[in-house]
Amino acid sequence: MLSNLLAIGPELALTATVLLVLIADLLIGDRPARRASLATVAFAGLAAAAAAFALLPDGGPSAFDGMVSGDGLGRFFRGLFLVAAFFGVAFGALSDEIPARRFGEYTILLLSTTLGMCFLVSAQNLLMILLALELTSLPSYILAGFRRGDRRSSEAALKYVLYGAAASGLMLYGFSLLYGMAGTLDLAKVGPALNASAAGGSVAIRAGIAVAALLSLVGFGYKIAAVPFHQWAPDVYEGAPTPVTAFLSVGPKAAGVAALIRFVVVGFGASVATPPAGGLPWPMLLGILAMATMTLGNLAAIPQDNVKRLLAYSSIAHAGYLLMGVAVGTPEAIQAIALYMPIYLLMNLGAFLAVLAVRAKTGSETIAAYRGLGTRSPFLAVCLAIFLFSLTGVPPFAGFIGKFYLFAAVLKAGTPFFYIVALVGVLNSVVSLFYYARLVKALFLEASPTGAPVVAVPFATTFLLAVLAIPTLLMGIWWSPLASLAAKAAGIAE
Amino acid sequence: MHDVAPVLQDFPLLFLIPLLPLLGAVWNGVMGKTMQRRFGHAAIHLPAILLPAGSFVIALWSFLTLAGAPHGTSMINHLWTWLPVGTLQAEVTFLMDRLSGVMALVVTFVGTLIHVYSTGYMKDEPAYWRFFAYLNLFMFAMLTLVLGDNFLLMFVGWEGVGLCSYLLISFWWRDREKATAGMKAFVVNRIGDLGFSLGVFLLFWGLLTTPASPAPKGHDDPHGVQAASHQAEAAPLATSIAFREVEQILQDPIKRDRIVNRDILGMGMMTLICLLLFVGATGKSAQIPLYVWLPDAMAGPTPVSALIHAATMVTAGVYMVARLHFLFTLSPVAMTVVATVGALTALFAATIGLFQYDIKKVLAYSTVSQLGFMFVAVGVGAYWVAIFHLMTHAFFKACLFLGSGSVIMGCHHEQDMRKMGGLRKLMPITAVTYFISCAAIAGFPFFSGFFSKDEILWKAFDSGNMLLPGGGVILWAITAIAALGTSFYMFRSYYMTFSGEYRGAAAAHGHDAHAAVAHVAAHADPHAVPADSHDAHGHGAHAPVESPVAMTSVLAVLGGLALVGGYVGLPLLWGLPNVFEAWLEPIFAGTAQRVTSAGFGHGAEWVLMGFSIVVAFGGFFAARILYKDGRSPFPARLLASPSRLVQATHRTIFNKYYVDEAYNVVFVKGSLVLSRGLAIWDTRVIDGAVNLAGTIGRSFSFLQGAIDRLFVDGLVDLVAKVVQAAGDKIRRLQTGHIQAYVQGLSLGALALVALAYLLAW
Amino acid sequence: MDLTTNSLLLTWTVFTPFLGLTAILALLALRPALRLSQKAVDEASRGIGMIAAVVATALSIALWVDFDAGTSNLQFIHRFVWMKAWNIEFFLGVDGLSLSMVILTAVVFLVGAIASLPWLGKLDSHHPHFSGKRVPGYWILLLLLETGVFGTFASQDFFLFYVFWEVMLLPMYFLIGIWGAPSRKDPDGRTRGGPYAAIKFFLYTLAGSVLMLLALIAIYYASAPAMLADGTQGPHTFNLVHLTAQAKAGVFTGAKAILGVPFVHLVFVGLFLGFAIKVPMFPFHTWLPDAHVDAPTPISVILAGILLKTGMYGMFRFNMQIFPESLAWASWAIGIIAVINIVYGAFVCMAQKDLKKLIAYSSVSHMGFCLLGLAAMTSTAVNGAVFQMVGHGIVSPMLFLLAGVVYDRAHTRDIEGFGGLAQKMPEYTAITGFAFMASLGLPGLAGFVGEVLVFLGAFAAHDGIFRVLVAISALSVIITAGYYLWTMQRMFLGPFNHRWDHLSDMNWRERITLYPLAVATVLLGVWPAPVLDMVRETVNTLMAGM
Amino acid sequence: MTIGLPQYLVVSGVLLALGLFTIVTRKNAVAILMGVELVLNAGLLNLVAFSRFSGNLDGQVFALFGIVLAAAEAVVALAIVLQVFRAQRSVDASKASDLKE
Repeated sequence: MLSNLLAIGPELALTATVLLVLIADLLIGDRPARRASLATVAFAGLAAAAAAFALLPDGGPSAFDGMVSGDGLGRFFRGLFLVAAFFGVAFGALSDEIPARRFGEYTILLLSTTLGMCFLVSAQNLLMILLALELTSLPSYILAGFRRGDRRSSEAALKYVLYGAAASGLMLYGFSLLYGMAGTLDLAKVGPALNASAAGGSVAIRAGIAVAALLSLVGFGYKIAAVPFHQWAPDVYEGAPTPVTAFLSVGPKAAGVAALIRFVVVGFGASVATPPAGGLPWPMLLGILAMATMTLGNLAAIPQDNVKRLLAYSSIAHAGYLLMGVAVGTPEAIQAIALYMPIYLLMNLGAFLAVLAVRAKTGSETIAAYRGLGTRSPFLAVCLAIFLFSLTGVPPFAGFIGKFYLFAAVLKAGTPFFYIVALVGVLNSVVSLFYYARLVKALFLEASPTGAPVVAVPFATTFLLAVLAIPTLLMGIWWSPLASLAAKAAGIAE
Repeated sequence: MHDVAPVLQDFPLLFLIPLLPLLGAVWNGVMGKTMQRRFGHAAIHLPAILLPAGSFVIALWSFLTLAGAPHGTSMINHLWTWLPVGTLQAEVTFLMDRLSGVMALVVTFVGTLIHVYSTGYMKDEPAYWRFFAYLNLFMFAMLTLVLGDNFLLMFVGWEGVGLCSYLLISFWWRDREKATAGMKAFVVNRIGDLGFSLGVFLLFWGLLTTPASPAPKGHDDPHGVQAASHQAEAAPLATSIAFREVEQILQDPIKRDRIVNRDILGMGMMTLICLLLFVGATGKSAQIPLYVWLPDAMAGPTPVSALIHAATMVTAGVYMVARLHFLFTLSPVAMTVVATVGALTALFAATIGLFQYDIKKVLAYSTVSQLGFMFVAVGVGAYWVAIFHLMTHAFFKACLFLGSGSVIMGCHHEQDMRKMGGLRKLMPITAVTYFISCAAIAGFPFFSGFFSKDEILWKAFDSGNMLLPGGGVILWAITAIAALGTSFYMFRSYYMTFSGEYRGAAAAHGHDAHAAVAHVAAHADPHAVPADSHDAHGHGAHAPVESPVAMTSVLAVLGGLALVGGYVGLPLLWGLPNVFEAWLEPIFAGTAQRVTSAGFGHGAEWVLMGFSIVVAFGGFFAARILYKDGRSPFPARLLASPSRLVQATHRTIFNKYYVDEAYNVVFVKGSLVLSRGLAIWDTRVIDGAVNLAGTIGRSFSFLQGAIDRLFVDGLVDLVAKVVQAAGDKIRRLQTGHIQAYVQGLSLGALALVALAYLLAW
Repeated sequence: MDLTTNSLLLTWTVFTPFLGLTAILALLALRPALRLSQKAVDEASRGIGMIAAVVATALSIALWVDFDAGTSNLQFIHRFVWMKAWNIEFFLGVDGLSLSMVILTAVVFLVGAIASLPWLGKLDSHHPHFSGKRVPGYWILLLLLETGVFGTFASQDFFLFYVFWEVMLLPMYFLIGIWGAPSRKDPDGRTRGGPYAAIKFFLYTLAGSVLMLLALIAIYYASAPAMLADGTQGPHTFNLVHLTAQAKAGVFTGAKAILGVPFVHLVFVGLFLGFAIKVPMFPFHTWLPDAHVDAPTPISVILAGILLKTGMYGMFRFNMQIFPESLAWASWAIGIIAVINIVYGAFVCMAQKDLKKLIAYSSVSHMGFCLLGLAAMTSTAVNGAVFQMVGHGIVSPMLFLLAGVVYDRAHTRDIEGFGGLAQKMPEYTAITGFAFMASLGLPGLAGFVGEVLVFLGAFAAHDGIFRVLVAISALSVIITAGYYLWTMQRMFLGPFNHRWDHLSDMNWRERITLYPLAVATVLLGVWPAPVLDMVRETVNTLMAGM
Repeated sequence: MTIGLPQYLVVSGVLLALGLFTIVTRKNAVAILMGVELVLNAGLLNLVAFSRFSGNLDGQVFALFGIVLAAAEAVVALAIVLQVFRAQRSVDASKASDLKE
């Protein structure tokens, strides 16, 4: 029994932290240092969770007889989510959109979403996946609507909740069909069972499997915001407060990708190398989905004027690149995704932090507000430029290394279809230069409107910017530690 | 045929001959302005004259040592390897053999004299120092051309003289027309140089690769070892591009056949090479069709015309063909072409010369015509005669030009002969030297021109190399008519300038009487009255006076040489020793046996000599009757004659058969229109496909919002715009209505399922 | 050929500018502490920048002095394993071709640095000179660009080459964007100016380099196992020396075809397009005139002098060295496009009104010779092409500096607007005339040697078509003479246009940059042996690979 | 005829179709939520039916959890709808469209 508990150490610590923050929220009155103290409690909890995470036995057994697997992929992403949570809470403390009064609530909701994400990545059982998905989604609906008075925020929440509910409903229906056909809820057993029945079965059976698998795919698709399930993302990202958007664009999306990997690669054993599992050409299907997501994300981002909406479409595009890796499914591809995710976290959080800082000072999110920032606050501008060029995938920044690994994995797959996918991916990163450079142009190449205030960035933001920017630069040159970590994550199939 | 192996004797000072004028040019170029301001003209022209004189002394010294040396020797001075690439060993070596010895002497001697003359002619020119710097630079380039030992070094000199002629023609660059003349000269020369370089490339290609065996893939093997193809092929023919080595190779019959009978574009390779080289020669020596630049080159100061466009540069083409005699003699077709083009140019230029009123234009066309004679000589294989005529021509043509210079200076920069006259009394020395030179060029017996031109006529008449039988006689006939024309227009110019009374601005009273005549002629000839171009320093309206001693002494020297210059090459007919032919014989010995004669006896030679004397005097008397003292009314009546045929012929010949205008329209305007079209095409189609975007845009309905924006932008920007337009379209899907989203959700799910079916089955 | 590290001189040369860069950054960081005034910081960063440029040049001369021209294998090797997971090595080394480019880079950057110093003459206020704007940022980016270019020429590991290739992009984008001309609306309705040219340059080159990225990965996966610097054996390799050996052993020709096209040809085309955009080759050249017109003078100097050569260098180092058979397969196509480059470029020059655009198109025409030399594949032609790269690398900076001289004074580059400048600026006219003559290939100057060697080599090429191509491209000799002299005529000769009475002749800062280049042009024209000797061995080995 | 597995599947299919139909057509947010509930219940019905006919009880457990989830979801959704109502005085989902391109 003890080993089961130990296996979910970090999750327990997180739960304890949530409770602690709840109590602290009540105890700490309306003192000026309210935000700081609550934040410290949250950070302490996260530290404990990190410690528990370190204690996790390597290649640990799966807890609760197979429902939660302790394999490399799960461990890697759980570590990543702790980091994401740390930044989420920090951003919340810095942003003006989260009133001090309700900072406690914000932290609780955020941490519970992290909890859900941790379970989602290590769930090996259909029920467990659905539960974890709901645990991730529900708090984020509320987070999206956090600014009670603001129409746009509540509208975002409404859209998010309706879309999410519908998607998870369909997913539940899909899971039920899967259960019906495979007779078991355990993911590891579902795949082979379906393969067996698909191999012998008639067209009807194969059609049934297809419907079941694809309906369950809807849930994951919605979480990752892949085309055609992406339509909620731009509105929610724009409506939600910036720290929430930052967290949403990194946390849940990563969890969705990891879950999809587990569902498709582990569950169905589908990868370019193996024959189509359960009669479904997964690589081709996901490949087309990836191309659609990338292209739509990049194209739609070009005419944007609102920076948050632009970054929303950019994160859809990056979801497309990740989907490309999932489509290939080989161990290299999974390692590439595992490597890409932390780099993506750094870049994206960095960009959103900059947006947050500019919004705090100028109160606007349009590109015009960024004009001439290069002269007004050089450090912020340089960091934002580093994040943007890294998102484009230009060496010597970390983004290039992420993309390099991804394209290498796709090309290694070697089938003509994936050469085309790689080509589309490469052309997309050129198109992405359009809108990233448009922002950089505003930063450096355009003169600031007369009388624009010097954007004095508070020390905490500067520190966090440095914490995010330095690795983005360094990992462009020295990324082997991250590469070995990612290799362990891909160990599941090695 | 004795295989004369060239004996090379090292003469270390050879490189000084071109180097000294270069030093002069650099010194005057850099320091000239300050030196002139502080120390006046002497500080400029002293170094400018002494240095070429120095190189003349060295040239003379090496010429004499050459004379003393055994038969086939030549002086050589190797400096450094210029292009050590693969099999190409282009060395920087100066070589003075008997041929280039003569040329070097002529260039340095006449050059130095003209420098002396210029001190007088240019004395009140503010940019005095710049003129002498350019003159010295020209001497350097010409001497490099003459003393160059291989094709590439000769080409350096070849384009160097082109550059200097550009600089000197547009010396008075403030006047736009003179600057354009300079540009025209350089571009036309470049066209000739293009032909020359293509010929050189073809020759190297012929020498480097072996036609028979397929040369290994794009690989001229540096170590001379050919891929082992079935026939045992000798090593690639040449390792160096020096003239003597190429000549050495072409003497070996096997190698020669391999090149000669390989045909490209339907003609023998050697013929093609020679024709291309001849194109270079026509460019530089102003033969048809590339002669147009020489008459315009008269825009330059007169000493320039004398030095460059009479004595030295224009003869470079003749020297080149003579130097490459071992190539030309291999292809009778090329020789015929050279001879016929020469003859035609001689006649063509002579006819134009008849009606020119500008004294320098007359001399320019006479130069073109005389060069035609030289090319006839070279064409028929009489190389030594061509060089002999080149030398004598250098003397009397330089004297004529300098004479015309002093006349122009005397008549306050007036170049129109109708405004001159009666200068014999006012400028005696100029008149006498002018007359001697006219006699020499016309071919009066015992004058230098007689010996060289008569020899050309005889060699042309007696030549057996021409393709069509009896070709020599036709050549002789054309050149004879040209000779008649030459003596007529030369003496016409003499009498219009020196006889009768002075019709210039100074003779105010007699002015209006002739104005009528001048006026009538003026409108017919648009070039009649050249604008009084450079700074017309106000001359008092006093009568023309003889030029200063610096100029007249040079005229005297050149006049004397024009008189005695011919005695070097007395005809064998008279049993007298022909020093010149003997001197050049070893150079052309290698190919002598390929030059055949038509077998006419001495009798024919005597008859021809007599005929050419008759021609010379005929032209003299005709000009004397028509133009002496402006008495005879015939020229005026001819101009005003009613018959339209006469008027038409006069106008066409007067306007140089409208060749200039034709070239202008076809080539100059043509290339400008093409370039403007391409430039617009570049910014529009490649960078901005206006029409292309329009048509594509209209066909795609969903792009219709972007058509107007696309209409202006470029193909590349089109790609950018298409991407942005697509972005706009996709963006509109985001309607903000939740129903739409959920519809998208369910549609998406269904689409996925359909896709799965599609892919799996 | 052993590839162990034998000298750090090359690494020092490559990273000296980077050290200068960090020095300026440190200066900026310490500025509040040391309470330095803006003017002091500007002066200091200019000083550091100049020192870095001078030291880099000195080091490159040292490289040249003890470079052994006899052998063609790499020298000054500095190699260690950078990324074990992907067998990527930090591998710097130079042979004849790379060394000539490294030295040219050092020289051109020194000239560029001097030209970036503040303008000595009287400065009219309403046209603020670019050298006064955001000085520390300018010098940081300039030095970063120099390190990128050095690295591109010196790296012998494909991945390292790609990283340096892209590092060149970023500084160039900002240098053209921020310090270039302000953005304006052209009469034909399109917005042009610094930012437009910068993003166009960035997009063109990025599109090319992503194709190179795919080719790079394809080559890596198709390569056979090879030894790493630390003695271990890697399954694949980026090491250029090993890749070349494997190519000779037929590893790539055996590789699986992609989308039905033979592997070797497709990868060749991918790489070739990436490099062709930089050369620039005919259809992809439209970014060059825009970039030149709107870039400040020293940046045009560096762009024309060096960046165009990185494209050609890439073609020699990768396309010719690793895929000689595909080069033979594509030689016809490259030859024809080269001729289009030459003749089309020359004709378009004829109609240009803007002096800098004219020089830009003439660069397109002159780089066409290098392409022709590459396509002809004879040792003379290739030697000529490499020499043309060096020669053009000396002459075109001169031309752009001269365009800068007149722009700094008259603030316009419209050729028609001038007239009779010779009267007002005689020295400027003389040196411009010299530069024009050098550029149109007057024998005895640098331009001629490259041209004649390419023509000779191409004429003797194995393929008959090249004789026709040379005959056509020789036409450019006339057209080039035509447009240069016509420009000379319209700007300098003829009656003086009194609108330009206030123009002063050249000042000392301009002389320091122009006269050394003029001397170099004459030296290269009269005595090209040192450059040709340095390069000959490398070209022979390249040719031996045919 | 006895009620077998196919009959249950048909009913859940109908339920699913109805749910989707309501989600897609109704404008009122609460109505959409009802549609979502229908879809969820269809899934649960399926689960129970499969578990009944396939012998093991996993399906039943899943269904129980499903019910709890549906409830939680409804609570959150209604809270948000309330907030939207307070913000724009109406529950009409189609009016909530400020956030668009």
